[in-house]
Amino acid sequence: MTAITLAKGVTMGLRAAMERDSKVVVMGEDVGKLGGVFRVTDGLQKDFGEDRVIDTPLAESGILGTAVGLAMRGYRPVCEIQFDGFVYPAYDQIVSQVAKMHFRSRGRLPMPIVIRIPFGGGIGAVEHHSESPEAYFAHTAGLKVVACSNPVDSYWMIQQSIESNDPIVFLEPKRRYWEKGDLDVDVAPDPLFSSRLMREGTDATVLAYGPMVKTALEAATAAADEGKSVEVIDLRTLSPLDMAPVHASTRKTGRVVVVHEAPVTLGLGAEIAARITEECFYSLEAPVLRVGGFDTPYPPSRIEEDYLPDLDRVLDAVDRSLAY
Amino acid sequence: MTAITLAKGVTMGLRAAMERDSKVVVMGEDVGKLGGVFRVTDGLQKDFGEDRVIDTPLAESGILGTAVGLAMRGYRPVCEIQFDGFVYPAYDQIVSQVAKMHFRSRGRLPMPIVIRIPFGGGIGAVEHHSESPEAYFAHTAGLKVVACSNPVDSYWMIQQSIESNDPIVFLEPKRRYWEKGDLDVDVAPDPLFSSRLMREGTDATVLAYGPMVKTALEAATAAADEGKSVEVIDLRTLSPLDMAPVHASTRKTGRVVVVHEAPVTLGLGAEIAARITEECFYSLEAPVLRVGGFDTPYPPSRIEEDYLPDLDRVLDAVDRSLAY
Amino acid sequence: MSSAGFGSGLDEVFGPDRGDGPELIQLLTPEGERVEHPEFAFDLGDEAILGFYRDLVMTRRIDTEATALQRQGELGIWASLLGQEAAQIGSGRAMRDQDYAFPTYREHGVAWCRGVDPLHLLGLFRGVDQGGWDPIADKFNLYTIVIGAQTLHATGYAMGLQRDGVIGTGDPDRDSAVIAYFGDGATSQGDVNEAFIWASVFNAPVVFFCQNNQWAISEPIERQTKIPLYQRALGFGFPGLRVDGNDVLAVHAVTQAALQRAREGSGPTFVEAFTYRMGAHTTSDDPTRYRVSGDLEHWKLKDPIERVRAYLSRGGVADDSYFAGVENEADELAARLRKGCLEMPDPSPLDIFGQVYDEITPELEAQRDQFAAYLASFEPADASADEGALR
Amino acid sequence: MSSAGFGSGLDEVFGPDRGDGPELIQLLTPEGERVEHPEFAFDLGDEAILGFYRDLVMTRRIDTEATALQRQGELGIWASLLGQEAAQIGSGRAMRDQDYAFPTYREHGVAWCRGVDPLHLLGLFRGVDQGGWDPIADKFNLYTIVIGAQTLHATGYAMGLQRDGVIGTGDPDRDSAVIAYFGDGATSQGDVNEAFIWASVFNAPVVFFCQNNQWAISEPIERQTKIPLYQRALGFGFPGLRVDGNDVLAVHAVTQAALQRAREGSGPTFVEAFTYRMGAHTTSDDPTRYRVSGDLEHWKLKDPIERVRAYLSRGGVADDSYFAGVENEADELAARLRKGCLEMPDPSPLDIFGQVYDEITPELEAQRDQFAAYLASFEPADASADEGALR
Ligand SMILES: Cc1ncc(C[n+]2csc(CCOP(=O)(O)OP(=O)(O)O)c2C)c(N)n1
Ligand SMILES: Cc1ncc(C[n+]2csc(CCOP(=O)(O)OP(=O)(O)O)c2C)c(N)n1
Ligand SMILES: [Mg+2]
Ligand SMILES: [Mg+2]
Repeated sequence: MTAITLAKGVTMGLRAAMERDSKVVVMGEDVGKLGGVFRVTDGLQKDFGEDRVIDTPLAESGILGTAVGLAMRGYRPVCEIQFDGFVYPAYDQIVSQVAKMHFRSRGRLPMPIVIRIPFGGGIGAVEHHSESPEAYFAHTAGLKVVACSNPVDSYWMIQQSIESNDPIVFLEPKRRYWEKGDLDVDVAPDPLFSSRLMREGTDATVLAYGPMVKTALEAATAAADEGKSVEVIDLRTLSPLDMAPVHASTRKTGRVVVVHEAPVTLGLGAEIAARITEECFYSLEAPVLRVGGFDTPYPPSRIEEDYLPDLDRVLDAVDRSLAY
Repeated sequence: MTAITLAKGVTMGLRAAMERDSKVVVMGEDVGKLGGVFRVTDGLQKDFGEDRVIDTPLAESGILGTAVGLAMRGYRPVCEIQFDGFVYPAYDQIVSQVAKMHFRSRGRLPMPIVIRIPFGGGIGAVEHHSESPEAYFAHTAGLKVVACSNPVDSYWMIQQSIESNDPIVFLEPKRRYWEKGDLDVDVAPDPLFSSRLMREGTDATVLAYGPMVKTALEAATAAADEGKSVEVIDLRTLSPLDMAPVHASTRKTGRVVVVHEAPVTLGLGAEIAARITEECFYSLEAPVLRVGGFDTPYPPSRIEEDYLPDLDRVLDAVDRSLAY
Repeated sequence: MSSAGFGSGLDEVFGPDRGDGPELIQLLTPEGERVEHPEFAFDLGDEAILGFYRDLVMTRRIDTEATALQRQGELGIWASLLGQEAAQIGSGRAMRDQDYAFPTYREHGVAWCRGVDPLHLLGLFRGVDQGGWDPIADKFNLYTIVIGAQTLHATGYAMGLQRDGVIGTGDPDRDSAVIAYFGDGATSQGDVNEAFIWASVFNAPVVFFCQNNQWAISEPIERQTKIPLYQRALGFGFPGLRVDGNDVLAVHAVTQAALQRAREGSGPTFVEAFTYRMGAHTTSDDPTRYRVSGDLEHWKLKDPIERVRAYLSRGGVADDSYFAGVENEADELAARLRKGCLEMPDPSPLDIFGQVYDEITPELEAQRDQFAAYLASFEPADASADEGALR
Repeated sequence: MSSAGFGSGLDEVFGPDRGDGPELIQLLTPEGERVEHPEFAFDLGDEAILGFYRDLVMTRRIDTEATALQRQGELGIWASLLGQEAAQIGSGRAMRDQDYAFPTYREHGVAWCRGVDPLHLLGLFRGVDQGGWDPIADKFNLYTIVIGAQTLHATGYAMGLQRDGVIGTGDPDRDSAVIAYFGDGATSQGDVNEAFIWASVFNAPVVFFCQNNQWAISEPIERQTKIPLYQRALGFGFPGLRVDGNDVLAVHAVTQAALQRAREGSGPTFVEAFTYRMGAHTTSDDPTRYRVSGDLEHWKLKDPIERVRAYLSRGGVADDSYFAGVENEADELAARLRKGCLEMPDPSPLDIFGQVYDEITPELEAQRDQFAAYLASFEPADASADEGALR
């Protein structure tokens, strides 16, 4: 049992995966000596060498495009995108090549590629460093998308993602990189593509993932003080979605609030609301409410706390749901 | 009153816009002598010259990136993306530059850019020529997204889009390019950002846009034979969405089906279902049902008719909705 | 100040370029004469040339038959390689078994050299699948339609070869290289230039084989570059060469040297095969809208097959019976392809759900089952309606 | 076959490159001696050099003050230009009013030359906005953070100049050019190479000004190229030059010539300003993790300001009182910036809704009104809580 940060969890997970399988290679900008701008790959190049921890030229399309070729040759590339806002130059390679290769080849060319993206805001950064692009990938058939929210998950989920033979967009909540948690490597992890009940409740259900899980749990605690019993689920997997626990919770509480940092329009909340309504139509006491970023570009950091969903906006939504 | 095709409508609209404003430039691959692979820019280079109808090098990021610079210099670029599947190399320029420039500069750098994309399937094409990427753009704050479904709209909407000072993704349903309609230039057009009631009905509402509008209308006709009265709305604008007529129709019928070619998960149908449920919770007799492409890459063309929503699948959804 | 201050020799390389400059490497003239080149020599005998002739003829026949099938509505579209046979056979035959090729959508001749059944090519353009061959077994990747994307895949694969230790060992059966095919238009894509950077920086064993057929659909080469394309490589720090793309001997010699250089660990090479797209871009294209027939006449005289036939017959290496034999073989192949194409079964719409992932998702299983139940509720009549769609 | 077959002279350009090769254009040595160059001459007098000195000192002071403000938590981050002052002042002062500059996030010295109030730069890095100056009025675009994207914007803007007929008219107040700034790392991005292609094919009046400061965060130049960067341009058919980026006179002379060439309609030029990033990549970076101090010492001797000061004092062009005067001015500027930064008001969260589009959407109006009502339901206490977030 050791206390580690979420960032450290990814580092340890990467190390374990690289020790287990010599085909695992880490590639990206500044992942070598620097250990990445968030130090997530710290020490890996020293121990595994420049052939397995590759400082690449400064071009994201090149990173993903060469990762495709390495995967065809039997390697398992783990690509680091330095910040969420810099994944777009690689979008064509991700959407038209990585995502479609297995389908195009009818399984002959699997793409065991992990695309690590530190995502979300709240760190006082300049433009392009606080994006939440998950919906762009969850809408793309052929990709799988997961988001970790705590150190234990970051340690296990990165290893499970690397073991998967399908391409996975692995989202790391950068504002939570320094949050601590206790890791017991002897406790077996949940399956990668499963959501998790984090807190039981009876009045309303709050769904969140990545950085918003902590916010949702804080909101639930605050709600308890006001005598409201709020259930919280960490979705963990965004594509595929693990809806069974969500539907069960919905049937119990009848009221659901979905929270994410990404703009509300066509964010994950839209899909989740649509599915819940289809599945649990007669159980819903209120429409599924969505709390997310506004439909604007990410704002200057001095006002990002107004833009980002926080405890109060979650509680506000819970109250609006209860008012139905 | 002249009968024209949808493609011709765009051509005539482009020509009218270029005659009206010398700052309008058309740029893209093969838009010059060839007139584009769909002949939509046919004859424009001959009449407006190579400075205003620009055959560009083969690079989509370059097309959008230089369009940004031209816009900064006061031009109004109309960029043609040859096929939907080839817009992704330009994704970074579209999402991080075109969409954010007005916000970043707080209005000092407007981006009057139109991005024309022939989209959707049904033409028996090879891979990457039948994509429906609209959700990727509708989720992006700073862009506006419209889709025409008939020759009259294609003629007016392209002109209205070029007149807009905001960047607009202009979607052209390629499988409907050769559909004919009567254009009377003396009849004033509807506002660009408005949806339109195409057929009145009382039992259920079908929402569609682009290529699926025709399919929806055919389904409504077939339903009528079976004694079901189906209302059909052409959304026309995907971002912003014009929900007022949709909500009105929902309150009337209580049952809604959304149809598009794009994969269902996180497609436009998700957002529309979520909004309708929030707005018309107590009017809904059934959950909003979605008919779309499956969550797979676009299939080989020999089976695309199975993949694409057709009359039968729309009717099937209407029946399922009525069964609630 | 004088623009000489901007580096010497630029004026020479500027301006329209007819490709017959001194830099063009040629070993067999359009008239079928063998000629010498100071750097490159064709190191195989007439046996090999007889084989090349057969390859060229078979490839062209595949192309003609496919075009005919498309005209008859059996294929959705076809991308003809007419005029580019020598560039593809010469380079394809320069590969060793262990080398790996990354084609565009037009490399039917390379596919032939790799032993890919042409029926698979027809299947792709008919729309029954997206490439039925086994890219790993055939060491021939699936066709890539997004312009330029495959050049990065090729470079990444080459980086894999480096990590596998199959470069520069001196063992001819072990040392491997990659060849990436792309067109003149593709050189404008960011991906292709990024591939040049990766290959140069990592010294990757990859040959960038550009078939400059002078056109990107309707756009002439002037829309993509102001200087001869092979010179692009100099800006990235590796060698660039221009070879007569209609001369199968020169293409073979140059490509073999470039591949060997890669296998030895000396890094990437850019080979510009200077040729011409004799047909339309695809069967959907109409070149009369944008180019003059004069060019065509000029290039007809440089036909890649005629010069080999001229060489073989003049030297008495082959007689009419040989040529007739090849023709027969081509006829038989064409007949087999036509038959196979017409008999090709459509895929089952239910199969696609299982092809998206290595591990299917519960969501996709549900969609498949729902769709299966939905389909079951119809008459088979519906199936034939689908068929209609393609035509 | 000999690898000579792969084009001559490649070996010379290969291999690590210390940048003091013959190709480096220099007019003022690190010791402050004027030297001649066959192609380029500094055509202004000592008055101009006095001005440059002031520019260099003021720019460095802006940088030091900003770094201090960041350390004190007043800025979220800062990208220091320490060591690159000459590259930016020399090129910035070569521009005419009508020329337009496209900067990265580090061009504080160019901003100074364009008359942008440094307070606007602080505002961006403090997070109150994304660039408060007027890019059109100042002919200085907003900072671009996505590496390389601005090079295409610059090229497109240059194509606009061509269409506006303000190229090659011979009127010095009319003929215009564009200058695109980017770093050594940026040269690997597809966008930058596409910009080279566009500029070359359309002969666009743009100068590609690359500050090769040897580092892209932790990655040395060897990760981006195997040959000197200025040679990249040769692969695209336009001139490339390498200038001593720490020599303000040489940078001015070369940039002016390149800009003039563009204005005259002779097309693009690639200028590599060979310099060194003396500080961390940004205030968030820790260079001790990836580079040795030895290099720093080597480059300290080439300081861009010291050599100008040495020249001015040796030649008696300026005395201590002049230098002291500039120092005073710098101190006053620093004080004004500090005061202005601390007093900078935060934006109103409600403003952002109106800034997304020229024509706001009903959806955004609704979101704004709902959010306004929501905010109104709180104590002002909450506002200060938000402030806390940045620190
Ligand atoms: C990224 C992308 N943009 C556009 C297209 C459409 N397209 C298909 S082929 C082609 C021209 C390619 O020219 P070239 O690279 O010279 O190859 P060629 O067809 O001449 O063999 C274009 C523009 C595409 N397939 N991919
Ligand atoms: C597309 C993109 N990828 C990654 C980054 C993160 N990043 C910011 S600066 C930088 C290094 C840039 O190096 P260089 O071009 O040499 O400019 P310098 O910082 O040295 O001035 C990187 C990788 C980015 N801003 N944009
Ligand atoms: Mg071509
Ligand atoms: Mg640098």
